[in-house]
Amino acid sequence: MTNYFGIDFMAVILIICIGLYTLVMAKNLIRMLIGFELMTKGVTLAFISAGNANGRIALSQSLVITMIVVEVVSIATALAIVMLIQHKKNSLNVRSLTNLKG
Amino acid sequence: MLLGFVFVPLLGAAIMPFVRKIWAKGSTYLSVVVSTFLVVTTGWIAYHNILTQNSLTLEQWIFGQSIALKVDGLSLVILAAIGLVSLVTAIYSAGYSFHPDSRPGFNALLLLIVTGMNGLVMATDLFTLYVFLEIVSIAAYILISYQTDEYGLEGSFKYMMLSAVATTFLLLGTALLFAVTGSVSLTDLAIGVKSGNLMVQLGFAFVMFAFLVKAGMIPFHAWLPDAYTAAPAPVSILLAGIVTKVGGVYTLMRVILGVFGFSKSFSAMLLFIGAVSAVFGAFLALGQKDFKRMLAFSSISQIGYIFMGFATGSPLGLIGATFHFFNHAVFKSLLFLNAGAVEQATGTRKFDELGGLASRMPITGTTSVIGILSTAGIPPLAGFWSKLIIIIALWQTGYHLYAMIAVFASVVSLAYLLTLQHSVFFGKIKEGLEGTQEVAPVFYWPAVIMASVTIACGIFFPIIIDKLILPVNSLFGLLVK
Amino acid sequence: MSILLLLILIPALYGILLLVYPSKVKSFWEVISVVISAYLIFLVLNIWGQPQNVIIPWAGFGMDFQLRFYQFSQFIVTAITVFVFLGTLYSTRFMLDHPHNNQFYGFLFLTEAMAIGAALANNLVIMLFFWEALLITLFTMINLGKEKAFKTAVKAFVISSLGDLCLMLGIGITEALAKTLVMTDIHLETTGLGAVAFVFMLIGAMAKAGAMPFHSWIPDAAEDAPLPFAAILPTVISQLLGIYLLARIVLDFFTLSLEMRLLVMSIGAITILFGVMMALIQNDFKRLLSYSAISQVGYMLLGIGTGIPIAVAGGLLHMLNHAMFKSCLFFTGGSLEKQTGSTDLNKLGGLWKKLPVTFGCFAVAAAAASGIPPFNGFVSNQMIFEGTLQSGYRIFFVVAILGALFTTAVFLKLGHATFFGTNQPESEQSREAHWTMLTPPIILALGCIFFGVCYAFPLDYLIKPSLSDSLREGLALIHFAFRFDQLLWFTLFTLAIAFINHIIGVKLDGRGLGAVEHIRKAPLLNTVYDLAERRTFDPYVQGKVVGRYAALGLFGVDRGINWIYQEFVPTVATFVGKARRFHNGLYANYLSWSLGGFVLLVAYYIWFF
Amino acid sequence: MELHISILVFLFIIPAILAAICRDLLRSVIALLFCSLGLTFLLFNLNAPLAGVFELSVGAGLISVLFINAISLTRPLSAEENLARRKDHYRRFIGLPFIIIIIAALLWFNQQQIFGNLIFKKTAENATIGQILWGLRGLDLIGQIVILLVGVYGIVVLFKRGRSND
Repeated sequence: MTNYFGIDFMAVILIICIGLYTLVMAKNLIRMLIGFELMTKGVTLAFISAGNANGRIALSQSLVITMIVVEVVSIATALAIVMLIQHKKNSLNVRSLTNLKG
Repeated sequence: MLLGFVFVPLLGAAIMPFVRKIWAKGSTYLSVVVSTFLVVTTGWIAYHNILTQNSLTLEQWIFGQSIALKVDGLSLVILAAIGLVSLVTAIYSAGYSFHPDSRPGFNALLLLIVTGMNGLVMATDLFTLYVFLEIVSIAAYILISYQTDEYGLEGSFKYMMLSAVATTFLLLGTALLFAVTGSVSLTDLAIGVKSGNLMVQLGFAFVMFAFLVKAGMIPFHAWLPDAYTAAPAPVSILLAGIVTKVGGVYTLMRVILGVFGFSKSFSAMLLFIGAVSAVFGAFLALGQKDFKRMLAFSSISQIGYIFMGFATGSPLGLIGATFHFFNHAVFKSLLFLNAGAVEQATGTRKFDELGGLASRMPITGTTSVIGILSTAGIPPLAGFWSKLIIIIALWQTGYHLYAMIAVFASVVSLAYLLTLQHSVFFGKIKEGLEGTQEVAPVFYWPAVIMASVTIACGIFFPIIIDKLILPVNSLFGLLVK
Repeated sequence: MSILLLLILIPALYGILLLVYPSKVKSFWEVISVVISAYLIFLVLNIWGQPQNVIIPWAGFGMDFQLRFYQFSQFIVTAITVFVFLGTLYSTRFMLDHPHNNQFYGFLFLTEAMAIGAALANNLVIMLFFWEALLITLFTMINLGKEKAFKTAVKAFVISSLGDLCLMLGIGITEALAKTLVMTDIHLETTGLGAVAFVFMLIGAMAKAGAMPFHSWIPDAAEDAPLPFAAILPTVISQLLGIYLLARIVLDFFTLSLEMRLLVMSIGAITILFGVMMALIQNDFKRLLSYSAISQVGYMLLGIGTGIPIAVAGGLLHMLNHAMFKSCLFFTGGSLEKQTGSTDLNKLGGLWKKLPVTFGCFAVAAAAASGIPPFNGFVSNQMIFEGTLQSGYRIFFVVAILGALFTTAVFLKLGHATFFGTNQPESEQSREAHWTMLTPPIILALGCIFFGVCYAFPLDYLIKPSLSDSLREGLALIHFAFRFDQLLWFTLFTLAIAFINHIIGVKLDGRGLGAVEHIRKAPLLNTVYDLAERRTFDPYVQGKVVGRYAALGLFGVDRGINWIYQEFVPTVATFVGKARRFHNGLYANYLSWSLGGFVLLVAYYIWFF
Repeated sequence: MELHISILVFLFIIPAILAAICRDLLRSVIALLFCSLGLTFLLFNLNAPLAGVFELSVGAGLISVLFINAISLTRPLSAEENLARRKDHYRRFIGLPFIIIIIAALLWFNQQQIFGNLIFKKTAENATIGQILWGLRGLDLIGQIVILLVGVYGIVVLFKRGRSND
């Protein structure tokens, strides 16, 4: 079994960079959530390639399953909150979320 | 026994919809009963273990090795704080003007967040820590936006998105450590990380970052004032009192004590961050015009203290940090209770519109004085002792400059807290507030409870140190590095 | 639970209960109070003569919660409980109309708890804790009095806290020297630092007992505070504790050098003379009594300071006797105040027919105070005289005798002005007091007689067991009795002079009140008196004057601090206000901070790697 | 083999970049779906079939549905707003591909220094996922139950309140 950890991990770093870039630059709240989702996918890959590298693939799979469930709930909650923001402010622009400051 | 800490609140939350059908008001009583149970059980464990054996460490496996729970001195102190703060929150929320339909939901989420925190405190495994941290965080997002007003949603969203980055990095760090050591349980990790290669360093940095964001240290703090300010009053009590502290401070302590140990570079870094937070948090608080927002910045400053004490790595420092953790949970929730009461009575939190409330709201005024004095570290209240221990620990371990910075930050704290007291409670009563009356008993009794806990901890501090905080010391046996 | 803990906890908890009681208390609670204070006496008597210790680990570093019940502390504790009982009984009537009498009772019981704690403590820190707590109750209780009471309370607080501060310092030094805080283990010499520690602790004890120059709050407090307070706190409980501590310091903790003995004795002598001279010219019943109390403290200091068995025993006996007759006198004063509405001697007169029982008690107590046989004051006075003679310093004997002379004169004047002479219009309508207000003075007056006639009883059962072995042996040799020796004749002669002096005075002035005017107007003395009336000798007043100059000196410093508040803080706040703008609410901004911090964090760790 | 996995990685990264850059949210979500598919293939390739299936059904399926649902429920933009935002959007995201390429190049050329001397603690594992999940990670399962409860209660409550406010 070849060790793919290096190349996989490079992919992880890249995708997390994409996610962070999106979070910083995006104006639309939903796009920010997409960025967050991208980062989660990167982490999934990191876990599995780590499990593949050290031979504990079963453990890493069980961790990933739990993680996916948790992330689904958090993304669902986040979407709910985003939709409520849209409902209240009639806008999805993150730049308009500046009521709290100082 | 320990499983009860997770299952009792979980069951309470699960039966909440049925309780609501049978008895409309039952939900509040249920959460009060459950959190009282938690306080009593914690007290019983502490008492029992002190009587029977000198160590406080309790471990429990259920279903073979399936569920592993562990409680030691540090966790026990935190468990006590969780129970206490959730109890006062439950009582306070009984009077808070929720929409009648959403009250059971609030109580269910309160119990679930308590479940999450209890599980977090007893977890023996980095990944389980993550799972429960997420439970706590998601419940917190929902609770902050509970009134679905603009502010709540905004604060909740900012908190959520910054936390999302933090959790991502927590998972990434966990994955790295897992890759190197082949396990995620804290004991195995502790053995595995001794090799100390680049991956371990990176993993450590990632995990640290995650917890520093969760704890709200400068410069990772920006979500904290927004979330605290925007949350409904009962939620901000819970949030400021315990949630973010368990999520960031306790987890960091646990990981350092359990896995990484203290190294020179780590101590220097955490001391620096702690000192920056303590000083700048205090200065930022000085310029605030909003009751809750000032308290939020004060919270940042106080956590800076906890981290400074912890970073010394000496037993005394750890004792101070743990004690200050507990005290902070008590006096900060007390102050947020008062903020909630003031907002309830006057409808505003702006300093410009408040003034002279002490004559109209004597109980709130008195308890706030106690909270403020304890926060500022005035003897003989509890806050004084813990700050003193931290400063002594800093001095003893040779960080003289940091000890002086801590004293300086304490002076600034006193300045902003006196400003707060002066502009809200003392002085002449502001126009339009003449008709203000003391809030209902359900709002001030929690404050009275917390104030008496503060006083009692201050007066009986030797006993508490001896019986409750000193067992933390036994943790140091586990420290190798 | 140990009875010793109960002794502290019961009054403390009951006191707190009364304090949180929302309104003034009625007869039910008063009865409960009396019963509880009586129960406490019963508790002490229950374990009488059974020495016991309580040790509860507390703060570490040698600061354990240690109580020790033994011969000396048992007799102090008993005295405290008895006097509090009498005070409570007396207050049931006296304080009935006071709007905050729940606070009065509450603080009274707290005082009792703290006083018992201080007397039982076997650890200096624990004792200090109770001692400081007494300071608080002192302040609050004085504060319950008349309008001027707040000023007096502040004065009392400042003076006592100065003393306590010294005590604290002394305890600190003692701990450093003796390496322990357990009172039974401390044995030091008064050389070098030991002398400093001794002097500081001495100051602490004297400030509590009210000796010169820490006396000046007592007369004011007696005038302004509620009378039962004056009757049992400064003159009885504080004095018992102060002298108890003094005796412990002088006899147990330190082995005194001659200089230190002379110091204690000199302070005692000065206090005697000053107190009684001031008492001589007072025109207020309560002020007069409190000055007299100050002078009596001098006797105790003098007696204990000599270190001669008979004088030490006399000093301790005098402490007990003085507590009895002085609180009896205060109680009669209280009855007068309640019945006639005044304690100003100008407005009293010829009352013996109207208040016969009160007069009887007064007469007994005053006779005891003057040292007239066969009352108790006589016995202890005689013992102290004997001791001063044996010490070899005749000057102290002279002072003591002079003190006795003037004391007699004072009480003759007081009795004459109050109960004899012409009726004043203000006190025409007065009647005998309520029985609850008569019982305590009657009990005390009977006690005065009993202790005077059967003087062997207190000596054998209370005083002798309290003393260390060497002193007790010294005492065993002296079989005290009414020996018709020079000393007795001398005393009687002195008393006679006092009577003659009184008669001359009355002849000269025409009224009882003016019986000592000729002394007041004596050539040299009148200047001293004028100065004293202008409060030249009051360290508090002088301290305030000095303070004013010091304040001028500190003005510059004050400006500096003011500058910090007026200029510096707003500048900082403006600066912070600028910093607040960084929190502009933009999420991207916040995330960039965090990521910047993250990059630094990772860079730091890779750097260290 | 090296080439094979590189292609899979590209299949993972390129949709991710697209998901960030696409101006239309719907297209972004579809790109996300493709990213998820790429991840699934990667997982299969790494001997993690169960995680792959889970990712495919939940990560690709459920989350995409949730996103599409949310997008359709929010208000679509008008034509002018669309035009105004287009330029702004591309101006902000034009840097992303370049940054990614630079980071990728940096990582690629320093591969040896970063990943070259990694030592993994190889552990032989003979338990199945089921055994591990039920036998060792029971607390995680409890956590899952709790978090699902939190999600259910939270979303129900939030939406009930959100509606009743009108």
